[in-house]
Amino acid sequence: ARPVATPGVSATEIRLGSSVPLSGEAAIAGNVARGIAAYFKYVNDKGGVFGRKITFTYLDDGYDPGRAVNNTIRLIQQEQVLAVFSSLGTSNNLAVRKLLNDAKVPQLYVASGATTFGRDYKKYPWTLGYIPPYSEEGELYGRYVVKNIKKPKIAVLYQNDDYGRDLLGGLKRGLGSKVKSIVASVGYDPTSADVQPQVTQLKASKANVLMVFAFGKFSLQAFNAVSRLAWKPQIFVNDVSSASALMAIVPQSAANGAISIVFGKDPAAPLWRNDKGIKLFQSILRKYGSSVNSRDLQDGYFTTGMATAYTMVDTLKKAGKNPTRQSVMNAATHLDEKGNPFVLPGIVIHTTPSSRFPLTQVRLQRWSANAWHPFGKLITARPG
Amino acid sequence: MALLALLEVDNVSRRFGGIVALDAVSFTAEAGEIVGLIGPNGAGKTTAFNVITRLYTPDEGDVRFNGETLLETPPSGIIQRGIARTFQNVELFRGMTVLDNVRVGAHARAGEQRPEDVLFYVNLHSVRHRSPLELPYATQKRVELARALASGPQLLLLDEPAGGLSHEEVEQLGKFIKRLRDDFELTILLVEHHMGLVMSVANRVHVLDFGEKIAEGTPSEIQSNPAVIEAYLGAPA
Amino acid sequence: MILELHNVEARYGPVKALHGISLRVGEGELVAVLGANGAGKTTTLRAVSGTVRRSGDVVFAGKKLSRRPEATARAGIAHVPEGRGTFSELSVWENLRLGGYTRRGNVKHEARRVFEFFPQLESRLDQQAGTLSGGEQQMLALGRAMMARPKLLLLDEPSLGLAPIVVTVIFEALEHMKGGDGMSVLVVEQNASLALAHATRAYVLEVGKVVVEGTGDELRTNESVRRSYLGY
Amino acid sequence: MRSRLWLELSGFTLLALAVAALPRFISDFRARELAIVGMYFIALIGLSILTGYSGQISLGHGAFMAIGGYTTAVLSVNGVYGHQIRDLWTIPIAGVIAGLAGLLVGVPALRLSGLYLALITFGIAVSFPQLPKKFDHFLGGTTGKILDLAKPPFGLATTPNNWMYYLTWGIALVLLGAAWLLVRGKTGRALKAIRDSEVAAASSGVKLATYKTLAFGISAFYAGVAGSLYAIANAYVNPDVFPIILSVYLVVGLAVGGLESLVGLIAGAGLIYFLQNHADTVARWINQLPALNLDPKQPGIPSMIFGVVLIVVMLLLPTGAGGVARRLFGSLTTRFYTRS
Amino acid sequence: MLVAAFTWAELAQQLAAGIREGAIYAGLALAIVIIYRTTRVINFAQGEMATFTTFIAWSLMNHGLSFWTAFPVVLAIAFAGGVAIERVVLRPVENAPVLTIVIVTLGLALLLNGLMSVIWGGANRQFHGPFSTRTIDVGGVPISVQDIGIVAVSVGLVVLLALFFRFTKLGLALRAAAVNPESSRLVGIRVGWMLALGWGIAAVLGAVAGMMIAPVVFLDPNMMQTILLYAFAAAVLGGLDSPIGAVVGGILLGVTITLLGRYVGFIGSTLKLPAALMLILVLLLVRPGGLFGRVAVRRV
Ligand SMILES: Nc1ncnc2c1ncn2[C@@H]1O[C@H](COP(=O)(O)OP(=O)(O)OP(=O)(O)O)[C@@H](O)[C@H]1O
Ligand SMILES: Nc1ncnc2c1ncn2[C@@H]1O[C@H](COP(=O)(O)OP(=O)(O)OP(=O)(O)O)[C@@H](O)[C@H]1O
Ligand SMILES: [Mg+2]
Ligand SMILES: [Mg+2]
Repeated sequence: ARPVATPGVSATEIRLGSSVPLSGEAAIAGNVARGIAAYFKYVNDKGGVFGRKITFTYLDDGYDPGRAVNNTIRLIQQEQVLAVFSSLGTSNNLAVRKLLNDAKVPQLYVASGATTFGRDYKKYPWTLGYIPPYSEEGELYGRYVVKNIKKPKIAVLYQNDDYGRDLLGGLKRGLGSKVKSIVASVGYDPTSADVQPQVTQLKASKANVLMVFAFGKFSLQAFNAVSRLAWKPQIFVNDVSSASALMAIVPQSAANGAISIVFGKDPAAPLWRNDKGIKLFQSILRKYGSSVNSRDLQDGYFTTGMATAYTMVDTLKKAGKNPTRQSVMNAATHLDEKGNPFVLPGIVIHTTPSSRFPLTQVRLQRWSANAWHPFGKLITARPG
Repeated sequence: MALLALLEVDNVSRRFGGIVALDAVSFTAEAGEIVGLIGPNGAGKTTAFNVITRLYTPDEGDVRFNGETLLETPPSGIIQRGIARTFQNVELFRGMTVLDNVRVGAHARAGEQRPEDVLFYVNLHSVRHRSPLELPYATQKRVELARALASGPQLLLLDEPAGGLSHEEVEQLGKFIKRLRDDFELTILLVEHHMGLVMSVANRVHVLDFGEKIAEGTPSEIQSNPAVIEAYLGAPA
Repeated sequence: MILELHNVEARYGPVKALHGISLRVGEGELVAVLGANGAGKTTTLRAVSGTVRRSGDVVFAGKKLSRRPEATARAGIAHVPEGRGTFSELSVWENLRLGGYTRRGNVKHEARRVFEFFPQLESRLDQQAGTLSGGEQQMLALGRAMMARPKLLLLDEPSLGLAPIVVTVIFEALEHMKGGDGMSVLVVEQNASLALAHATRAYVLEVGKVVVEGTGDELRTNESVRRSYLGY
Repeated sequence: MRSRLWLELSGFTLLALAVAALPRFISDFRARELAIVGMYFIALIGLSILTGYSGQISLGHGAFMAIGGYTTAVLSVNGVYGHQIRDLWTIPIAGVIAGLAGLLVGVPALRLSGLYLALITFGIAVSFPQLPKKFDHFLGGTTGKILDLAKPPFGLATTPNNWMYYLTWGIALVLLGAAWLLVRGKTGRALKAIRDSEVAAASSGVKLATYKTLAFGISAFYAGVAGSLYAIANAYVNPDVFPIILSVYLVVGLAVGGLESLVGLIAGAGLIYFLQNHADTVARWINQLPALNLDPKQPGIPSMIFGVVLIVVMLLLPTGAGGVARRLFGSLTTRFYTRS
Repeated sequence: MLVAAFTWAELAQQLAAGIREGAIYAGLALAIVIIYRTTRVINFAQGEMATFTTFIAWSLMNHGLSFWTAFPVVLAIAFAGGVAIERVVLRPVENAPVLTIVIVTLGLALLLNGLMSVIWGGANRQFHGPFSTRTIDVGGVPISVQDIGIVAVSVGLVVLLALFFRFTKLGLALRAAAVNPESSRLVGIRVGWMLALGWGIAAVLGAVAGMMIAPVVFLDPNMMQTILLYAFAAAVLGGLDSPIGAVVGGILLGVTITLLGRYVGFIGSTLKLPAALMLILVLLLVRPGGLFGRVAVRRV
């Protein structure tokens, strides 16, 4: 028996919760939570964490921050969760960061690459990100261009919000003194129907490098437009929009040679077809996933979910036999996880109290022959 | 003729595209008169009403009421000036009770008449909580009349009030209109195709044809006017 | 008999408007319906064309008549309703074309006949019907019904809003069509003297019931009819 | 109709009592949920005045809520000359500013009719979220503005959720009363007259421009108050907090509640909240049916459930909850002759 | 934002992009206009219906059918689907207030959207349209054959529709049923079927639009959501009941916002939507029925 009861922890159960979109335009990203749920069931089946089963409650917010706030309050007050875990979206997490920190509830492994979630821990000690921050990703591309492309003239297509601007800012930092080589940068608004006008404008700048810092269908349209305009720049495409399934359906004349970063295993990529991690992923999803179909087995959102869930289980184990919110937070800021089967081999998921970006190692990859081909060594995108 | 007419329609023209609905039409109505306005279909009678109540702006000419022009008054100000009307094709507020319809009539001139009293007067009190949609056509016309009376007007414009009434009912209506004029000290401008009614109540009649005024006179003069017979009445009834 | 009503009742929601009406119209006959304000005349016509909920038998040309208005129209009944029912957003010519909707082939011939009676319409073919004057719209409604060349014409106060000279024309036209085409007419009309002068037979309604019936002449000499509807 | 008046007054009193007593019987989080329902209710009252009474369809009321929400956020975060204003006092200001915006929209609306107006207001709902993105220095862009969590004032010993509940429903009852006084009197009649026949209304002396714009202004005021409360309850605003679909949901609430029924709107407000947040509950109900097994966690299923419920509700209550109530109790039946 | 300098070649290219974008809006706007013209309803499910039929086409082509074999099959399915939706879902509320009907279409949109996610998943799909993606060089400006095809189809459709409504009895009956169902029944028009037919035709138009658009914006359940907004705008701009207006309005809108977004720095991509709204509002204040629409005059 514990002296003081911790919310979300009982003799048999640990409660975690999340707010994700299951409806609306971003519904597909909700699969992250489904991947997590399947993984926790698998862990529970194997005995749970110190004998406790993980109960994972994820609620639909339709990608609306207002609803995310409401869900989060429901998770704390009604579902009595130990921690809020892997809620999705930058705004949705920003919206609840203050209230979670005020209530001293861990906001763990936020599913967003916004730099602030790892950087501003002094103000928000209960918050932690997960994936490499967008700004660092941009910086990597900048550094790569400086090193490998002679006389670069860079054009940037970016989503005109925090997300796109984070990437653009990082790129500028990575270019350092060569920042002048950006000859054109054009933002698009997510309410646009098609980004061809923006790409047209970028092409007119006579650039030889194109950064696609877009999201979902807009990056597809960007490749499409490049092909229609008969333009041949070296393309860099940011991680979030570079899933194999997407790259495979754009005009290959534009896609071939494109460069991106990678840290997770893409279940749709032939490279991992016989990988143990991916096989594990698929067997877990088949057995424990609810209403999954063959399509889902190829869906990277599920793998991302499982990767995060794997780290979460690690965290809970580290938090001790009688976890408290404080001990969970402590564990989360002292991670040193090797061998997460759902991320690239060799990646170490690492945090310290003053370095709160768990996943910062990535590789570069190039698209050709209908698949991504990683190249080079693991590189680190740790800020500062 | 009296020196000052209550209503003066002065040389008014109004065109719609190629159609000349009113062509330099002038006529007057004096206080206390019942004036008939008749003419073939499409002659411009309703248009004249619409010009007087400012729903249409005339292309030329002027309309004066109590000696002052009406053209500077917006449609919603007309009732303030003392002019109320009914509509040829019934324009009631379908989503409101009969009583509320009449109350709206008193909107701009509250206190002139009590809506309930008006409903008693026109014998509609028993249906005051019904929807006008459920009432027979002629009763609906009576609701319109009540709505117009609720503002306590000086001048009342009636557009075909006898529609849907049987012979006997038309006779009653004629008496009613005269009583109305006396009880409320009204001046009435009456558009009607029911000649029996016009002849029995009107002091004077103006005849329009194709937007032009073709005759004016007492009912009996008009009835025997060959131009009116030719254009409007047909073979003497 | 082209039309027979046996004990027809009709209701608006909970309100019963017809309490068992029986009437008939013979082939080539013009039958008039008289009655005070609210007696149920309009409802009787609606019951025939199916625009009000009815019960009881309606037999048309020997067959039970459908209760759906589009089917009655297709069976050969044209109804000029109270309030005219013109397509106010469409042009005059489109209104007339729609009148001939159930007819195959060219309707030019019918249109010419309509213009003969109502020359005013011909000069307004492109005008939006809703901007016509009240009487012109009434002419359009009649013209539209004529376009269908119906076997039975239901007229609800055809003279409403029409100049006296036009009213005479209409009844002449009805006389003409009835003779030439063998069309039958059931007409509700407040101008009783005119209606009875042309009617072969007539009915008088009071609160949803037939109270008097007879030939035109019989009714013209009926004391109470004279007092209420004829005024002499 | 004295009896009607008594009926309405006692109904109002009952409602007020119910509102006051309810928190004793429900969990703290339910109180928060009901508070949000109350916010939708306030916005719906406003929409009802505009659409139900004056007959102007607005598919853009979410934008007025957003104006209210942003007003509160700016006043309480940026403050005025650096003086932050307590959230409570921003509520009336938010209402007034939204109301002014409503008047502004009301003027061009005078020239638009029917579905054209509906689509233009829809355009406002679509366009509005772009403004905070454009003027991000002032309005926070997509990052949004983070407010302080609502706290009971004057050291009242109650939970934040209960406080939001009483605050919202207190305001809702006051505004309901005000709306009721408005629509049952001269103004309400004038608005309905305009809705039913503009020509006859004008000829009866009703100033169309004045009343129609006024309806827009009042209606936007209500939406602004609702938006302000919503911002306070969430302690956050950004463009996505007031999505396009919010405007559409409000119209849904109005249709479900019944165009002319102020109290029926509570049902509409409840439905909007319930459908957005309790798809899993509905799925559980649906799964009671044989041969059905919906997984509310599968992307797409919540939308399907929402869609189906909307359709079914509209098929069952084509004139809304208020319409049904009126058919059961009311004397005024407006039916067209080809119907029923 | 770093902006490239002005060149005539780019202007030409932007113009072409604008016209193509406008033609895309026009395709869906046409369907909206047809529903409005034949049922007096604004159909919020129009985008979802179009996407749904495009997914059907995608499935058929995935099973090995060529575009041109799948095309007529899809149109037939779309037509049947449109008719069925009207009969099953809208029929019961035929006489309800407009708002009720609009909400039913909204419910339908949500339902179809969810259904698509469940059946086909939320991921983007490649859709091979009928036109080559090759670009041809028009005076130094590369223009894709696909773009030319899209514009041609929009224009072709509107000509067909204009002829249909102007010269056929059925076209007239469709409009009549919408504006005055009671009187339509009295002249023998089967109003119920006319409404269903209207939905059928609109569904077919939506299907064509979907199959034209999908190759450009990639197929996913939300493909039409943004486009629907612009299509509404295009329809209002051109006049809600004018097919020609839909196409002219669409292209005008596409060109205007492309050029405004490109050359007016203050507007950029963020204020495109508000700018379009302002444009339309100003136009409506001058012409309350849109460019080609007619406002019904109601006189007393
Ligand atoms: N808004 C309008 N647009 C086009 N034409 C119009 C308009 N208003 C009236 N007209 C035309 O002006 C003429 C006069 O119409 P008005 O309604 O004044 O006739 P009226 O004398 O009242 O006829 P009726 O006895 O048939 O009611 C008609 O030919 C009508 O078509
Ligand atoms: N839409 C309706 N809803 C409810 N009741 C109605 C409706 N239409 C008519 N009634 C009622 O049915 C009865 C008969 O009306 P009907 O219209 O048939 O009379 P009518 O003889 O044609 O009268 P009028 O001479 O005024 O046209 C009346 O009591 C009327 O109140
Ligand atoms: Mg007239
Ligand atoms: Mg009648």
